[in-house]
Amino acid sequence: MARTVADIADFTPIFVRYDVKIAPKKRGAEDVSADPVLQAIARGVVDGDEDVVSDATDKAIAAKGPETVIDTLIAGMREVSKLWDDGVYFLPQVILSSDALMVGLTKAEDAMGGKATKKGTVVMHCAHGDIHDIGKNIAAALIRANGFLVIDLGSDVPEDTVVKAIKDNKAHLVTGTALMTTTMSAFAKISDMLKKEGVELPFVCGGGAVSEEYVTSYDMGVYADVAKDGPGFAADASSGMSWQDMRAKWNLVV
Amino acid sequence: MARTVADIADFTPIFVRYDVKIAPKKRGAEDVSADPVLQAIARGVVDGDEDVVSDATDKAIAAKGPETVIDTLIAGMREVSKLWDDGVYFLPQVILSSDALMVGLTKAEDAMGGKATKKGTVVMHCAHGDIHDIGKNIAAALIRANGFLVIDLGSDVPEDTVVKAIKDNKAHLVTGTALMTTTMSAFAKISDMLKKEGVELPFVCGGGAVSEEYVTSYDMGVYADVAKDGPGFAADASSGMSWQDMRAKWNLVV
Amino acid sequence: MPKYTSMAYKSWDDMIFGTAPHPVSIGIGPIELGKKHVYPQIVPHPRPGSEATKEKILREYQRMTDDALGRCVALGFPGLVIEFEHIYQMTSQPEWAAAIFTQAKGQMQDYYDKYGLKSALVSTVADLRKPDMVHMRHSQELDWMLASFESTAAGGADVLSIESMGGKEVFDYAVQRQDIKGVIFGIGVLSSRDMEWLWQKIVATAKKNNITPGGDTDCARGNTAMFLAGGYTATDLPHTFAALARACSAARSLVAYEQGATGPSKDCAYEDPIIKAITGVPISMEGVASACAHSEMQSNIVSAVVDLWSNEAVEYHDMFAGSSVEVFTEILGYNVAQMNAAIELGTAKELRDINIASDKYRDVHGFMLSPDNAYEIGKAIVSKVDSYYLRSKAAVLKTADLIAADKKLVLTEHEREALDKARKEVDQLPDNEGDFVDMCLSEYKKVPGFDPTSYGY
Amino acid sequence: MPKYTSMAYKSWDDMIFGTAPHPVSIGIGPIELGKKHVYPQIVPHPRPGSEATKEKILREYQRMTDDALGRCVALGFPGLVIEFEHIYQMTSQPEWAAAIFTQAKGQMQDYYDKYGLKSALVSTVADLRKPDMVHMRHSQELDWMLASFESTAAGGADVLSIESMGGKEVFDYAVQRQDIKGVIFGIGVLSSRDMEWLWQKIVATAKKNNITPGGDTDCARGNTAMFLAGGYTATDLPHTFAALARACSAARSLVAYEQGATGPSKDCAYEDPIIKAITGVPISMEGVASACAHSEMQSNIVSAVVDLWSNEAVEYHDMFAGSSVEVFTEILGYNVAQMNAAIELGTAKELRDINIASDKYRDVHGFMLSPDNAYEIGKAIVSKVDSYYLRSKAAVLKTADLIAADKKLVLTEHEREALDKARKEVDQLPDNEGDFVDMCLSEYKKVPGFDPTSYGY
Ligand code: B12
Ligand code: B12
Repeated sequence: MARTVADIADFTPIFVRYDVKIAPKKRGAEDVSADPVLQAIARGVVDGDEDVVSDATDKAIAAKGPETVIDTLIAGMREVSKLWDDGVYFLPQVILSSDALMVGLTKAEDAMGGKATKKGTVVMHCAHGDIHDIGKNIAAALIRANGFLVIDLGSDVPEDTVVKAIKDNKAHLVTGTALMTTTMSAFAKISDMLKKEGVELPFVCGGGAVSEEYVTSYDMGVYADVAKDGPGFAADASSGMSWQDMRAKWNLVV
Repeated sequence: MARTVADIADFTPIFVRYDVKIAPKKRGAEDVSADPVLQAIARGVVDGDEDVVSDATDKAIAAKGPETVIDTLIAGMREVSKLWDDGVYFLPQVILSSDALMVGLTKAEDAMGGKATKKGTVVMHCAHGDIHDIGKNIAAALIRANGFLVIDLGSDVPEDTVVKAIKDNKAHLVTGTALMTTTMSAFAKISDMLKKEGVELPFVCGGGAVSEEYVTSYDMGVYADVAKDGPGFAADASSGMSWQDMRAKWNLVV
Repeated sequence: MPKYTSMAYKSWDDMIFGTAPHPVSIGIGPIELGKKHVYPQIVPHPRPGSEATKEKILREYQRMTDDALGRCVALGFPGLVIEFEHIYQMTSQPEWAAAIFTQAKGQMQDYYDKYGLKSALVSTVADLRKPDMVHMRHSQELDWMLASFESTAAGGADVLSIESMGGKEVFDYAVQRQDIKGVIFGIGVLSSRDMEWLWQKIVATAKKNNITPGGDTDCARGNTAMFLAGGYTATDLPHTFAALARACSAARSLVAYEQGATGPSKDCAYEDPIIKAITGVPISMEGVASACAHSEMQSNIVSAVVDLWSNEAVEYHDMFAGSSVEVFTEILGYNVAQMNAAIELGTAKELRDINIASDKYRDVHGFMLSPDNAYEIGKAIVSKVDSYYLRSKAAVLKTADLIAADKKLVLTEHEREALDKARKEVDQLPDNEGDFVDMCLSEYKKVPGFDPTSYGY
Repeated sequence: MPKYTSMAYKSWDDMIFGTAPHPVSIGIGPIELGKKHVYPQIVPHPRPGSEATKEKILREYQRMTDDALGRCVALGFPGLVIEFEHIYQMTSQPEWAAAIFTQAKGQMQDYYDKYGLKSALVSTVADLRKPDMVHMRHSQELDWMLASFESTAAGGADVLSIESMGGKEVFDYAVQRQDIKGVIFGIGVLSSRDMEWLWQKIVATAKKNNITPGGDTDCARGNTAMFLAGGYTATDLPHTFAALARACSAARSLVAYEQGATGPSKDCAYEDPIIKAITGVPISMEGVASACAHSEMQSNIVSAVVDLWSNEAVEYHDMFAGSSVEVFTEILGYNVAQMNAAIELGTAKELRDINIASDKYRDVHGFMLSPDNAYEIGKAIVSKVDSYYLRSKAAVLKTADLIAADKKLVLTEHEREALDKARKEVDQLPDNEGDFVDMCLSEYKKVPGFDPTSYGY
């Protein structure tokens, strides 16, 4: 009589659990400060605990000033990124950390009497006709958590809205996300409109339907594979790197 | 106990024999002439019988003159095409008919003291680096059998050889066949070279790897799906139709 | 409408591909689903640029349809279901959609007349109501959708389906934070309520046009979680968490059938084995042949109880063998030929069990969709009939228990922690829907764009 | 070298996928073929334009390789064989080929080190000797080929294979005219003689580099006939005629193993079930997952006795789910997971018989490759050991008899006429090779470019 799945003792001829093989040892983050209050801020970020960050930030702003608080928040976030890179953290831990970070950041900025200088300005959107926005949202959270100003235009955004937002905000970088073959043509249109208006900046495009081949077929386009790379793109663009150089760095053009 | 394929009485839930459903009734060709010798030529072509065609042609050239023979040969071939269109004949019958036709044609042309006027001149080749030539050979046989002069350059043909042959022969049409993604780029090169030399003619391209999208991406390119269409392309080009009009007629460009 | 209170089968072992307790006939031939036969379902998508004009898009659909039907005849496939998932430009322009459907139906009729090829056409209207942007019950987008259901039904569609969007705003927020409470609220409560409201309209349109109300999928939520979970090397979301989200999907997608849908279900509803166990409707599923559309960890096991076998979606383009539509029609056709051969041989259960063994322990998603487990989850759902919330919660708890209890299912430390954490959070949730909803309405106020009146609150 | 005189199996029913009497170990891990396991074999092809420079082509192959290996790890596939079928630019530039193989082998080693993924690499040199254009035994093209075998063997290939070209000029002429005599001469005699000569060199190169001489395929002839025959609606060549050509292919492809090849065979050699019945070597086959490369009428049945399951070839491009290479690696991986699950469950024969039932009577090509018939054809071949001609003729006659005798196999009038005509012509052929060859050398003088000295005459 034929056996059932319950009778199989060893599944390795059918599949191999590589995830178990490569699972990292759980570990915590490094301390970022010897000061207990600052370390509490960093730990709150690492743990994604808004309450802890909120309390510790209040105390530290008074004791150390808002600039130190901001540095500490960023240092905490750096530890989070390391844990993610090593597979100890998954994305939700990173998002929760970035939520917590934003709580602290808002307070510190208020204490400074306005927005702190951001590392650069990024306009983000999903293509006209496209409502797939989760990839964009993740990228936005990560870029924001790395100290950039994000202008999120949302999804199903008309081309001229994007162009206007770029000009109005003097953006260093614009990003587009599309998950449908029939919406991504909006990117080429935006690129043309920008050219006509004499605006030139890197236009990082990603999303399931979008291919490197397509994105590199119009001017300014730089293809993004994963949301994780968002902060890297923002940093390059803000530092003044041209779209041509960014394309050469990030894309493997054939 | 599980049954075996031998126990299955009715396969229609697994597959349906549409070929049996649509199989045409066998039928012969229509007579093309009341004259028994001319009809023998036509019948020889229809049957793909070189000997019959040869004998009847000898007699008919003397009795009716070579032009009538040529007309009869072509009329016989027209019957062959009808049988193929209706699924009564398969390709080999058509090729054998065209072999037989060529025997008669050669004799008739010799009797006229040289090549009879052809309907037009077609240069054919397989792309540089590509040795897949069976599709081209079939198309060549069909085009030839329809009264066109075919200059077959063979396979793995360098680009400049093609361009030279077009100019030397004042071709009405050039065709290219490629079955590999890494050889079909030769077509775009040929198109460029022709443009540079100020030569413009329809460039019909086909073969497994070649897509309509690709062929219509360079000037002069007209995409060919099946060898059967070869004579139609040759007729259009010889009648002076532009490549733009041929593209509009034969291709469904998106 | 009453909710399901019992199972369609006495035992999971009675479930098998190609057979459903409540068969459905659709289209030309007709295609009979659930009567000892599995059919292929091809879903083609147009190329970029083809949406530019009505003429272009009609040509594109004409070609894709002809490719699919032609390949069936060339290879002897007995029948084919074609699904057009509307692109934005179709749902927002109902007369385009109508023209596309009328054209395809004409081609299908021609193939039937010439060869006897059976076929049917599914219209999946795009749900353009992005909940954080438009009101679910009053908006231009809703009007377009209803008009497109109507126009494609009149134009020749045989089945109406949708991937409805309710609860997506809350779900998206929650899934990114691994928050099981928000997932239950978004899928189990909000999406179910939206479906109850929307499906009455879809069923009415189908009835009026004398065609079939098909089904709905938790794609917008269940599949988002599943894609985020990804393969063994992904670190976007724990697989155990995605499996718990899928449990909610089953409680939620059931609503379509409670409102009068009869199947075939939507192909991308991976919760369908649970739905079939409860309702007995024929289900459409996608697996190995939908590798063109997305990667997944349960490509064989999902065929165990399928009635209609789909490729999810393939973009039209050229491959060595012809167009991608021809290629995937061919793959689907041979996949179902294998299943139908097994049915004719009397070894369907052997094939089913082989496919189960392939993936039951590869990943938790395949594990919970294994017919035995799917059946148990279904039982948990029908045991809590009085509340969308409670049946979702029951599904989640049962799924967590099944995962935790099976010794053959190996979990990494991170996966097990995610499971335990979610389980603990669910245990602490209120015992009745009212309390739960009050709690969530207050907590998820913070979600940008969340508007309770979209759901009748 | 002696010719095969007996069968590797006592009965066709002993033949099954995943198991071969003479297993072979290749590559990193290693991949063990024929030892109760079926592996997937992905064959990627570079995009147009990527052949422009060495740097570009290396990048293209790097990506394709990484995509394939990465998808295996993401989904848990135990191992993978990668085959690079040389493009023209590789065989004609042996140092490009070497660099491509070295790079891929490094990637495979990295995946093994990091994840434990097993893999092996096949080098299929392009046979650039187009017989009507170049001499088969002395030409620049031959020199390139031998240098490429050498350079890829040194560069990391684990298996050397080829699709050799002998007899193609005569075959092409004959197949277009439905001339069975020319087919037997082209495939059975000329191609066999060319293989005998060429394979001694390939085996020597493999031995020298301590790797595996794989196999050869009658692609250039058997598959040309099969593609011309096409599906039910094609009218280029009768299917029965293509099936008779395939019978010759088996007699011909056997020569590689007689000269020392050990398998894995070449995937596109549809004659391989007959080869396996005779030789017992592990075979590579392609079927449902090679729909990307060509259409066929026997996609399931060809898996019945397979050891390595291939997609034939897929051009690198983007699909919704990732690259085409990722997509087809995924499809192959799940296909073999189904087979391996059946092996582990002890229901492999049930799965085999299901796949046989799918296609045995769909078309004559599937019919003759059904293991029972393949076995009979193999017996006819080994019964005529003294002559390439006679064993080809015996294979053709046996195939014609099997087709004519099976009442379940329905033929159209045209198909039956083609069969009867060929059968009659074969019956009238000479009884010994010398007479046959004399007759053919004189008759096929007319074939443009046919040069008997290419074959040692
Ligand atoms: C979930 C989903 C949905 C959800 C969308 C949820 C949401 N809010 O995003 C819902 C259900 C709403 C949906 C709706 C539809 N969908 Co949908 N959907 C999907 C699905 C299954 C997964 C997409 C997903 O969330 N992936 C996970 C996220 C994280 O990936 P991502 O967005 O690509 O982002 C990653 C990268 O691209 C990158 N990235 C993205 N943007 C950016 C930006 C920057 C700056 C950077 C650095 C990186 C980056 O980072 C992320 C990874 O780290 C895909 C399947 C697939 N194969 O993609 C189909 C898919 C995209 N959908 C499809 C379709 C057809 C539809 C509908 C039209 C169906 C219908 N008829 O109803 C509607 C759309 C209606 C409309 N007007 O838009 C098709 C598209 C076909 C096509 N290409 O034309 C797909 C491919 C499914 C399929 N195979 O058929 N869908
Ligand atoms: C038979 C075959 C061969 C034969 C070639 C026989 C010959 N003399 O043509 C042989 C064995 C020699 C061969 C060799 C190779 N092949 Co090959 N071959 C095939 C196969 C299986 C069938 C091709 C065929 O004959 N089709 C039937 C004919 C009739 O079709 P066709 O030529 O396309 O013509 C039709 C139309 O296109 C049209 N047409 C064509 N030309 C014209 C012209 C005009 C004017 C008109 C009107 C119409 C027209 O009419 C015909 C229909 O009516 C294909 C598979 C496939 N999917 O295509 C692979 C294929 C083309 N080969 C392939 C490869 C890789 C090779 C090799 C490189 C393999 C190797 N490494 O050894 C070598 C080539 C070496 C080289 N330098 O070229 C790949 C190409 C991949 C790619 N695109 O890059 C393919 C696609 C197989 C695969 N899926 O991997 N091959």
